[in-house]
Amino acid sequence: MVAHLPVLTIMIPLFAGLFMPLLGRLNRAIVWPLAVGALGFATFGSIHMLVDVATTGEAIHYSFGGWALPTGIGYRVDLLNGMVLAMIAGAGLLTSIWMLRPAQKEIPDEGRTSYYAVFLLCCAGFLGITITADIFNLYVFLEIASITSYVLIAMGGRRQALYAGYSYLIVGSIGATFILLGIGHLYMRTGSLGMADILSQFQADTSLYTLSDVRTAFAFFTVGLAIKMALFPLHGWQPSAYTYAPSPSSLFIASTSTKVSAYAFYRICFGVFGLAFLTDGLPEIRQIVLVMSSAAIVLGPLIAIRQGDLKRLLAYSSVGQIGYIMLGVVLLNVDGLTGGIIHFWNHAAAKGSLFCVAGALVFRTGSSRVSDLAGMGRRAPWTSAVLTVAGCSMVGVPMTAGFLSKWYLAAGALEADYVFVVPVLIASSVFTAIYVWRVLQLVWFAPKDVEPAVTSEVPWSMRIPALALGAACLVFGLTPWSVDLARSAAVALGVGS
Amino acid sequence: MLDVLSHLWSHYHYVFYILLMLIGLYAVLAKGNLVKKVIGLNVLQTAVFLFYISIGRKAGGTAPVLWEGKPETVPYENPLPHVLMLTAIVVGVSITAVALALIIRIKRGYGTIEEGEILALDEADARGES
Amino acid sequence: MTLLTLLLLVGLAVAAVRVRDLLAATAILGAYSLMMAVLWCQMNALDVAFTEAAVGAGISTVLMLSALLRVGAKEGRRGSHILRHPLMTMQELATTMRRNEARRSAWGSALVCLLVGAALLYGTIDMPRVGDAESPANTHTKVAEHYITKSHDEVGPANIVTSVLGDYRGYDTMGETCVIFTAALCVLLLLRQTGTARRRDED
Amino acid sequence: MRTEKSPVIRYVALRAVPFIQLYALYVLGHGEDGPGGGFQGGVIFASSFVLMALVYGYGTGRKGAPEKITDILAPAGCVLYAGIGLICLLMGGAFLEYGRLAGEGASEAAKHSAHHFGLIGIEAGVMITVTASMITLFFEMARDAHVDHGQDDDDGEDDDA
Amino acid sequence: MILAFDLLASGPSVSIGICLLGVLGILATRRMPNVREGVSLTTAVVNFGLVLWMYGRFQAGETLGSTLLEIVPGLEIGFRVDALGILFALVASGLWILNTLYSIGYMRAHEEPRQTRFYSCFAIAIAACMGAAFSSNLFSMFAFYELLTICTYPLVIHAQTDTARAGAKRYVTYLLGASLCFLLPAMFLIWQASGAVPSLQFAEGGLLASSTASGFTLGLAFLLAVAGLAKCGVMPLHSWLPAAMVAPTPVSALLHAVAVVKMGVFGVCRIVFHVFGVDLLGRLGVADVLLYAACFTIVVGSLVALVQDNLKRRLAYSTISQLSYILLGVALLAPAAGVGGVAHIGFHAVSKITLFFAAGAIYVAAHKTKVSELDGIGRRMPITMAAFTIGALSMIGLPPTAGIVSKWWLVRGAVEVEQWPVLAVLLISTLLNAGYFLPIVWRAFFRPSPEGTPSGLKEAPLPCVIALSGTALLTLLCFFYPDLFVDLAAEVAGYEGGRP
Repeated sequence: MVAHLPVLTIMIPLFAGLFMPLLGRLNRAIVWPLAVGALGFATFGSIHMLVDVATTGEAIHYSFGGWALPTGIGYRVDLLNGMVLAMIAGAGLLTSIWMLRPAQKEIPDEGRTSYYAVFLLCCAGFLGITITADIFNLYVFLEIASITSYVLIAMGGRRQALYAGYSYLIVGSIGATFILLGIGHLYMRTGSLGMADILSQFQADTSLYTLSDVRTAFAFFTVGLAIKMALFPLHGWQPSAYTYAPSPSSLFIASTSTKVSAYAFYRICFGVFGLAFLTDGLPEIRQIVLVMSSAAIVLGPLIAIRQGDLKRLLAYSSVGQIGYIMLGVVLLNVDGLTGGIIHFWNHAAAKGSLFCVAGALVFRTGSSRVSDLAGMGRRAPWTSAVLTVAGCSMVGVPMTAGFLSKWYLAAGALEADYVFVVPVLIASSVFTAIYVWRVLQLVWFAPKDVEPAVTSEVPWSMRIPALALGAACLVFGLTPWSVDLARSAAVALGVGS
Repeated sequence: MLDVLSHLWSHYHYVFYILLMLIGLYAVLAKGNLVKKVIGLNVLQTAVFLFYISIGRKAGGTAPVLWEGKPETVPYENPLPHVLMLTAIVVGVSITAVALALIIRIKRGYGTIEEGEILALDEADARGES
Repeated sequence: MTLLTLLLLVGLAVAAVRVRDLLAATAILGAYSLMMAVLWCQMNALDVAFTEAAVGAGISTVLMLSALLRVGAKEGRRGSHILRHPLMTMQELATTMRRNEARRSAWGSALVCLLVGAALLYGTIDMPRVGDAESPANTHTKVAEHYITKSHDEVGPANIVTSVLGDYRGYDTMGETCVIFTAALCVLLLLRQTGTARRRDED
Repeated sequence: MRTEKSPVIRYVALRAVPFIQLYALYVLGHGEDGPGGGFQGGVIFASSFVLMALVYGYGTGRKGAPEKITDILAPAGCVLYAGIGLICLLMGGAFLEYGRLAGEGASEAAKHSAHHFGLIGIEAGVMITVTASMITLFFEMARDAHVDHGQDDDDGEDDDA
Repeated sequence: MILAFDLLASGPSVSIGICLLGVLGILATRRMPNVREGVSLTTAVVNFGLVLWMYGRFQAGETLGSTLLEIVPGLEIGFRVDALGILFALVASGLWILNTLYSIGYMRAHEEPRQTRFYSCFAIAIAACMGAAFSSNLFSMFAFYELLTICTYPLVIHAQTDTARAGAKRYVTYLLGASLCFLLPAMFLIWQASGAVPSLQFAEGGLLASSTASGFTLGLAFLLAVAGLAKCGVMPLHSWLPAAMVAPTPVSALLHAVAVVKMGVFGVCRIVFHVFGVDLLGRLGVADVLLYAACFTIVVGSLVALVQDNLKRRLAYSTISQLSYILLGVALLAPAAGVGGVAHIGFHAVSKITLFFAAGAIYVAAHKTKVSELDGIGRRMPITMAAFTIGALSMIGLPPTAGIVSKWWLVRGAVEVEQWPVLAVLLISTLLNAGYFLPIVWRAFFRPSPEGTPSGLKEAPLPCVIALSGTALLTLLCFFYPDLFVDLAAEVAGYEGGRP
């Protein structure tokens, strides 16, 4: 069965999502264990594949229906997407454990089974985008993930959630249409939809890079994915979406969704167009993405400082963080890419923990105002500790995960002679430190007369995933293996050192 | 000038798909009514279908159904874009359905489906809270 | 002949976007889809035509009409805010809204459309002509050629589209089926609710 | 939807429904040899219920396709599709490798018919899901439309005032 | 045998571990104040014992230390015992014992709230000091440097009043801001410049001694690093120090006279001696910038201290000024001056802690915080004021106290490299020091008490008195037996000439 792990990792959550409306009708109690079990399997499968790829050094291939690519559709797991798969499945598993109680509170009874089903389909969608080796298949799973995301967001208790979901739907559909256009242009030029096949055509004849349709294709991929990943200045949909979504949705979507699109961009750059396109074919695109991501890195945290709502604050901070990942691509050297790739995990861990805390706040107080955090340290020490660790990771305090990302990005920037990136990173750390410190001071050193709004610790089902994510921030910051993986992944992408 | 015109003429399918696409995109971006945006989205998506189908055309080709004879002798159209667009049509109608459901809920929640009024209500809410 | 259909399509699209009565706009959109189906027939894409007629002109229109019955069919004169400046605060937003918002959003949108259009037109420069049997898309031996020449032996059906849809790219079709199921599930989740959720909305 | 339809329409619609459904099945089966298939068939099948609802009212239409059944059928179609893929996998092949349905080492002819069988199976899955989903979509959209519509009229008056 | 071997390799880690164990002990016994304070004191004594043992081993020529954790190649948490480190560790761990004693008296007399948090943060702070002292590379030092800032924040904000919050805000803004904006990029530049295989390991003669990076990069890195080490209190990045005086006096005493600020100057010494190396800095010429800043700070800090009426603030500005002696000694790049600078880490610590202890004792016993209120206090608190006088003499640099020893070495170094302006600065500052310390002594002993003050002795609680007498005694001892510090300093500065 190990040979079928690629497809099973996607199909088990998908199947669980399909069966859930049927089984949930019989017995509602089965819904949560089913979700946890399915995502547990996906986590196991993706980690198994990642270990496999890391030890053998060879990518895993899988083709559907027995048709060789590009005639049929196939999957391909290498180090890069193995890491992203593990991130999605892990975040999905922890979210599914975490959501037991918040879902009872925030999702109406009659819709909860369907909510779980939609959540599982969303996980399957993200996993499918990541693992596929066929660009049109990527689009299909992108749409599964998108449609479910829209609704996961719109399920928030307030009416603003509906409008946030709708805005995301409209903007996201424009993005998806642009991606579809990009796929069309590529298909017209190469006659193929298999990523590896397209790449080999480009590599065999680099004069293709000068063709107008190839360039247009890349431009539309870039803009479409930039919308989906909320890259500045196309992030307009994101703050409201994160703010008004129910806590389980915002936890899962914040820790995975934008990064999946960022991964897709990595894949388009390295697995479809090829490295040479960025260096020789259309170097201008590098500058544009560089400027966009630098702007995101500085402005995201800067706007976050002013926010009074914790979820909105975190959303703006995500705008900045996605900039780090995109910065990794355009630096085009091993150090920079290592920083970008490692940030998939580091940011998922940090942002996941922070949204666990935001969810705990909503769970206890019913709203996510920053001011309600006052005095939480005394009443909910575990949650506050997670907030502290994850906050430090966001700032990039040494020995936390965030530090390593920034360190490698800075090293890559110097190597690529983009010296100005270093002050950009510093400025962003400073802005991040300001809002993190503001929050932490409220949590731990609130004035004595303030009565804490969070009166007690959250249940264990919510505490364990939060602690696991918080611990991940430390583990990734203290152990070399995650960096080693990312470095091998970066080397495998074929950039010069 | 003549070059440009002749280019546009020879690629007129593409010119039309771009035109349709821009009409749709304009509606999505500029119209404040939520249903109108969905209509725009539909036009936008169908325009892309036109692009795909145009890619697979063969001059003098026939439908890709093996009625006419052996594929070696008959110029059958490229079937792949057709397949892709069948999928895209389904995706399109799915998005339309979800969008409409959201609009119905928005109407129920806000009492309006005009973007400006919704934002004004949100703003009033935000002021009420602070 | 195709050109005529295309011209008609553009006319219908403009009309669908411009008409203020949403019921009429929906009807026009239905006609537009039907005309699209005609176009697909002219372009030998029979399956697509069939689907477009059933979905675009059929189900889609019906869904829109039934939704319109619930949300009202008049379009207001306010403009859109989708292109609002990312850094703009809510308050600034409110002032811009009062000032000529419709015109402002129209100009902004037109600008974006022009940019997109220019990029797409640029993309056509090196494109093969429509109908070029020698274009890469039509001659790839492992993809298009393979489907046309081998599908009958390898899969069976006379309709190559069915072979590709169900077999070569069967996994996509499974995804597509899941998409439509997902949409149904999502709509259920959003619309089928008892009193509690409804009351929450109407607060 | 509130006004009574003319008797002619009612008569024709009622008689048309079985034919529409039959045609839908034909489209499904015809997919192998010509345009058509599960998706188109499903949409057409669903439209027969839509027609019923339009002519005879929401309740009557829904009676033909009760919530309970469509709710089960919608995922069931997907499960059928993916299940066929999974069976291929259990038979030792790749996911959706229909040839394997004939068993390992089967003759070319057996494989051919296995392909045929697999295609029919998945088309049926698609049709089931599409039919049930389309019916669900329509009936959820159209559910108590008159209630909301009434509320809409009130809003209109507010605007005028 | 095996145990001894293990302890040799992991002595520094054990030292940190002891402090952290102490934290756990303090937390576990939070409901029993006596036991809690006993744990605190025991931890301090055990830790000091361990540091002494390591000093012995180090003197015997053994290498102590190991790499604890390698995050990625080049970035590691590792320890190594060397002269500079053991000097700093001896000062911090030794004074921690006396300080704990003093805290017990002070905190009890004041009935302060949140004492458990106080003691545990204190222990973490010492752990951070130990970690920084024994760090074998810049990255570990940076990590412990940051840890110190973070764990002293609760101590500064201890009272949680508005003033305390404002002071703490300034404290954290300056320290974290400087290290994020300057120190981190500096570390990064050093890493990049260190060669083909990037490293941050401290090395005798300088990690960057053989670097091929451009002079501009290296100079920039040096200036950023010095600016980033804002704990050293050099102007214009000094204003956190007076702001942090809102903390309880034991905090001001140990942390803001000894551990925190010394961590800053210790960092500068590390940068100068073991990252850049004296030779490289001599070639680059950027050390002059540090020299000028130090001279400026010495004079201006003293001038500002002159006009402060609040005793703790006056001491704070005195600290700012005195720290720059150390920087000056290091920046002169002359071995003899280096000895003076490095040795001043220890000498200034014992004297300044005495002064702060005395100030706190006055506050506890007489509730006086202003210089102008101290008339005649010497007659009521003779022991305290005697200790204060010894501390003040040391600050000015008069025998028989520690201060004169380091000042003598500084003068010697300045003469050696013929920096006459520096000599002038030293002279002026001595006069200024006398100008703001001697009036206090004079007031205390020779001015009559204001009317209405009860007569008779009223000293601070016994633990406080013991502590401050102990530090005063140390100040005197350092004059008669300066070799402990001077030898270590000579090793750090590479001084091979004769001794006085």
